[in-house]
Amino acid sequence: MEKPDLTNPKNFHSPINVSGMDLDLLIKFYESMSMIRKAEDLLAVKRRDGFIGGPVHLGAGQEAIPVGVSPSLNSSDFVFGAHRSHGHLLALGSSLHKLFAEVLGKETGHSKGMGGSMHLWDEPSGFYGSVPIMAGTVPLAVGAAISAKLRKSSSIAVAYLGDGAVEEGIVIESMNLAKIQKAPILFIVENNLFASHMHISLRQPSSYISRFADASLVPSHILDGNDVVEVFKTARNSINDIRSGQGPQLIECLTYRFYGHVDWREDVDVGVNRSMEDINDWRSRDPIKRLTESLLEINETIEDKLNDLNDELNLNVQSAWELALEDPFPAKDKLLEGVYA
Amino acid sequence: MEKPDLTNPKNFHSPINVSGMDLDLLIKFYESMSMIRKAEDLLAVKRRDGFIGGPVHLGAGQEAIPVGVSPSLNSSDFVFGAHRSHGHLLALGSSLHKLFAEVLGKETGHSKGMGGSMHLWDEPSGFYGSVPIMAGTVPLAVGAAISAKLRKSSSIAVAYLGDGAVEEGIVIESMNLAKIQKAPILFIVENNLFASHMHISLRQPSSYISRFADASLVPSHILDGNDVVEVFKTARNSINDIRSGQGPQLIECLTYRFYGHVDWREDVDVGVNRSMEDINDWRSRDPIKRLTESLLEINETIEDKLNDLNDELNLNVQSAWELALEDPFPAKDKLLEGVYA
Amino acid sequence: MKTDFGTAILSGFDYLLENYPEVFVIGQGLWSPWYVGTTMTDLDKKFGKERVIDTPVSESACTGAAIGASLTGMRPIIVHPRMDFMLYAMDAIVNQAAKWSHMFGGQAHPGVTIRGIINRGGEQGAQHSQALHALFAHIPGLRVVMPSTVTDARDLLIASVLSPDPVIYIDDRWLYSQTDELEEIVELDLSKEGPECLMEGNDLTLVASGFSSMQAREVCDLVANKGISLEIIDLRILNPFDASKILESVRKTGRLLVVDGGWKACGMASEVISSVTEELELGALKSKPLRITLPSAPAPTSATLEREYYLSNDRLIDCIINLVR
Amino acid sequence: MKTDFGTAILSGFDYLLENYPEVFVIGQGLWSPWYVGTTMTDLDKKFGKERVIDTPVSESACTGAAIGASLTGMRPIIVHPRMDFMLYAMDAIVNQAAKWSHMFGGQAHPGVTIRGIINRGGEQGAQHSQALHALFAHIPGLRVVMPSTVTDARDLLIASVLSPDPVIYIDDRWLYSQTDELEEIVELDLSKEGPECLMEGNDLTLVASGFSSMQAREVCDLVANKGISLEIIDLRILNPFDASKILESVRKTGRLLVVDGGWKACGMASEVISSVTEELELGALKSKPLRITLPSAPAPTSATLEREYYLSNDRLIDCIINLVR
Ligand SMILES: Cc1ncc(C[n+]2csc(CCOP(=O)(O)OP(=O)(O)O)c2C)c(N)n1
Ligand SMILES: Cc1ncc(C[n+]2csc(CCOP(=O)(O)OP(=O)(O)O)c2C)c(N)n1
Ligand SMILES: [Mg+2]
Ligand SMILES: [Mg+2]
Repeated sequence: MEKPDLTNPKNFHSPINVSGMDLDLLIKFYESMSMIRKAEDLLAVKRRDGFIGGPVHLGAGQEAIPVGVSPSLNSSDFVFGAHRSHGHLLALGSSLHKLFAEVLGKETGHSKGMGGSMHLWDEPSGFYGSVPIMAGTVPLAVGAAISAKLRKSSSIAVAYLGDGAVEEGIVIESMNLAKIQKAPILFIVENNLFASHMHISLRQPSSYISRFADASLVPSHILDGNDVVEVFKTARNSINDIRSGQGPQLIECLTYRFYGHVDWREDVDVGVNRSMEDINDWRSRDPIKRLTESLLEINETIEDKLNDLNDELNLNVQSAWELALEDPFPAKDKLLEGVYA
Repeated sequence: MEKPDLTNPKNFHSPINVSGMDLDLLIKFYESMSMIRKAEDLLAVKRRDGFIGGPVHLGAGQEAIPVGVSPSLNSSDFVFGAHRSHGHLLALGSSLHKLFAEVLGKETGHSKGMGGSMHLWDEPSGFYGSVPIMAGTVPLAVGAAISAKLRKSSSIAVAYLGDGAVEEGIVIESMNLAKIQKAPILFIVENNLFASHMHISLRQPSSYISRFADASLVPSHILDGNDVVEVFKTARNSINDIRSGQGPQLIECLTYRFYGHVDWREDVDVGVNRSMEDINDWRSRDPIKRLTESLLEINETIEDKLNDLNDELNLNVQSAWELALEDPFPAKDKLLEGVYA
Repeated sequence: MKTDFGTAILSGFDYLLENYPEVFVIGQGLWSPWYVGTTMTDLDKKFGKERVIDTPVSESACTGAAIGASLTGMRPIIVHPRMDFMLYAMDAIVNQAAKWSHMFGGQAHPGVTIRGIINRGGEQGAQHSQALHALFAHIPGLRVVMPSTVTDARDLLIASVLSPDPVIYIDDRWLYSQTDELEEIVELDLSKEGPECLMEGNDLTLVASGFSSMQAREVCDLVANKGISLEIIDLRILNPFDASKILESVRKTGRLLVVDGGWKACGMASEVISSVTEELELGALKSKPLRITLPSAPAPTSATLEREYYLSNDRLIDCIINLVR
Repeated sequence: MKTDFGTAILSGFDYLLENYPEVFVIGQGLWSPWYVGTTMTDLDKKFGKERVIDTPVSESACTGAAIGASLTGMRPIIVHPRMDFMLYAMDAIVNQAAKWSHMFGGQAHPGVTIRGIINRGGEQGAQHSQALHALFAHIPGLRVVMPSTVTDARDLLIASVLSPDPVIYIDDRWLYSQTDELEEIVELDLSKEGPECLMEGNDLTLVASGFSSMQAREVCDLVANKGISLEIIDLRILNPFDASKILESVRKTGRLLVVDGGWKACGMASEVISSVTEELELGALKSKPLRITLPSAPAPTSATLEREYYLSNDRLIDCIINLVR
């Protein structure tokens, strides 16, 4: 292991290293992470209060990952997610209103109200779908990458997956296929140490999953997934390599989700208690908190700017929600429409 | 890599190291390997000549592996094979006549004529089944191992699989499950560099597959699969460890099959030519040839004994075949019998 | 005292683990009090985490492992908290479990029980709502069991696990809150079980299974009030399928309605109707046979569409009235 | 000049790869001249190993990859040299390909073609002989295509690949040596295709697909000699299934025989019979409908049992005679 143990919640509480980074970009990171956080915190409350009918898997605490990755992507890339993908989509600059509408099952949603929180699609942003079947999208992302290669385009594919999804054999098949095909794909593993109620130590003999990439000779990087700058730099380099035809890579981001596996509870995880001590330690590794501290270290006067930003985001989130609430549900004939093209 | 490149057919032509080995055991190895070789050479001819209706996947050239492994097993262990499993079964001391009968689809066969060459079963020898679906038996073997653990018996499971089967994701799932369960299982990968017509270099980024074991933290050993003594010693140690409760291990045996993928041709492999130069080089690594040379180095007078043994084996193989030929086919009501217990 | 369906399943597990040392359970969510409803609560605490094994997210290998353990004489139950996840385990189920007995001349006994839970509704959508029983009912070598009553929930689970054959035991979470008196446990021989008549009647034979059978029971009185006498046959065992009781019933009522919670094409309702019409004397039917199934579409998420997608008791009653009129 | 069925498939691939740069092929055995009969010979040499990709032994990921590529506008064909191997790829097929269009409100187009070859007989046994078309015909969202004639072998392949929907294209190796004149290629719209009448007759409607349709054609003259006039309907498209032509035919003949090379329970023959009897006027049948399918058992290996297992033309003729008498 190159670093102090990333899986230990006592480590990595300090501000992140932002030296040499453009301030505007850092503020963009802050804004994007905060927007996602506020959106998910709102979803938690609305789910608790019965406004949302279906399950929501919240990624609060993990925002640094998609926010760090997305600036190096563009809309002709192919990004695939899973059940916990609000952030993956929003970080691409996709519409928050459409996300809320989708979660509410409204016809104006990203998936026209046919998908809900776990099934998101936004081709214009380069988001090619998220589904709740573990690892279901991973080979699809490899296929998208093969297609980019065949078309000699500069597009790449990105597959977000969790430490649990990695246990599906299809993931190692996908890595091997990507490697042998030199497919332009970046696998991003959000290792939050849990698959629903099961800690990784109950499921795997090691808490780091990049050993699966090693097995497929896919170059990999293990990093602090709550450090948006580290994610950004590593992803940028990887994506450059991949775009230039060097084949697949994998980035393993150690992180933690503040909410439980599904819905709004924080300390109860599909019935398994996580200790409040752990949760609080992880809150000290909050990616937004740490970036904020770093920004204040550079320039104390930035606080006002951040406060303004927060006010604006609160308004935006609130109004997107209210808009979505008013939207219509899909017409009944949508039930049989769209089964075939 | 600990050794000179095992995948290079120019290496490892010399006699094997038998120092410190019991002569009787070496002769037993010789006998067992020769018996398997003769049985398979006969099957090749009989298949070519139309006596056998179904496909036969011959393991000639790979005999050292099961012959080296089996002495450390006993009949309460659970051994699982695949499509190329004649040797796996015979090395356990199982009946040759029943194997021939099965290949001919006779009611006296190991699987009562319901399985043929690719589906073998011999519970009394500890052989718990072979099937042609790639990796199909691998998780089953893990389950057998879990059952041994639950019963606190000293039985272990053995899963034979090929370098192609390893590409099925179910194999890495199985290794992880075995590891997390501390299941007493030995995975034996017969890496003969081919999966039907495809050389491993066309399918995987490295020619050694034990990197998958590394990913699952399953201790592994890479060795010359054409050196029966090395196989024997490594397997014995691994099996001792496994029996004493230390969890799964994997042995990767580099080897080569003299025949093509299926049936009797040697230089044509489901349509892909293997060069005669390669085949001849590999014949110089023939496990029987190399053991013979080692035996003669110890004691030149052993030649007569080996010749006698060969004569006897020829007779046995021939008579087992003739017996099987006379046996009856399964009765027609067997078609619907046995679907359920 | 009445017991609910979920607790009845739990008591089946309890009985099996208590009385049969060769029984063990493996699957996702077994160490969570919430994952599989109340059907397995605290089994791990009572019988130990060695015999009640929660697993990595590897349906394929875990199912295969259960099969392998069964070959060595164990009686494992592999639990899939949603049937949808079993699609990762199809090779193990269809190519392995279903085949091994026949393929090895009756010598191998993959006496595994594969429990698949139907868990739908609640805007969970297309990949988390499926009722795939017909896929398994198509495969010779598998026994497919779908309890609908509280007693069957427990006793057919026990019979499945004690059966030497591979069994797909399918329970629908929409049944869990239903309650009934539970009799003493009877160890049934699964190979002797088949469809059963839950309600005798004269006007229409209504065949159903699982949750659909419960719906049939629920509407029975309501249509009786309208002067229609339903004969309800609960399939219970979908494969191997025995149509004889249904045939007998249709000879009496002259009408056949099959309600199935799965899809129509090549589904269980198709099987019932074709099995009956192949055997039934020409002219014995007073009206055309009818299937009520899901629409031929994946499950939607939006609640408004879910209400259309799943059969309501009201719609069922309308269909019955139309058929008998 | 007559062309055989295998070569017709090859010419379909040739046409697609020649005319559509977005077409590529991926699967096991594509670089072997033997693996998939003569149906893909030298495609890799002609169009390059980039577009004709042989793969690791990873059915699950390779199928998923083909689906993913199709979402980005490609028209991939994933080839499984035996249908049996598709059981490893069921999640990709059933949970992904079949669902994505509906689940994303019609915006995602998994226009992938999944070619599964039925490769049975020759003592290959239970895991290398299956005809699993009914499993796929059960799933809304999949189109299931089974050509029986030489022209369909080619033109339905082309239509499958050009279809924006996920298509399971199933060809049976027992059809490969059949020959016929090949007309000019017509680009069919798969969504408009359905069952077709191959032979008009008055005494019995015989419905079949794939190899069974060929058997039907083979026995047609022989039973005609015995004074029986068969109407043969070749299913061609098993899902979504359109029963209208069959219904029309049965109205004329009054008799229905369905021959299917798969298993009976929840199979394609069940679907045909139930679809027809649901719609057919009461009293329109002169004899009970009948299914001829495989026995409810895995495929045996021993040649003596294989002869019993698979339907012979003689047995088919006997059944026809019995039914009409
Ligand atoms: C095939 C399949 N098996 C099981 C599940 C149930 N399930 C939902 S989320 C989850 C755990 C996911 O863990 P991980 O991949 O680490 O993602 P995280 O929830 O931590 O973001 C599981 C097992 C599923 N959705 N699909
Ligand atoms: C699921 C599945 N996919 C594909 C095949 C076709 N197939 C038969 S043997 C073989 C290659 C096997 O290679 P390996 O595992 O290395 O064993 P070897 O033949 O070299 O002994 C393949 C791909 C199969 N039998 N099962
Ligand atoms: Mg996780
Ligand atoms: Mg090999």
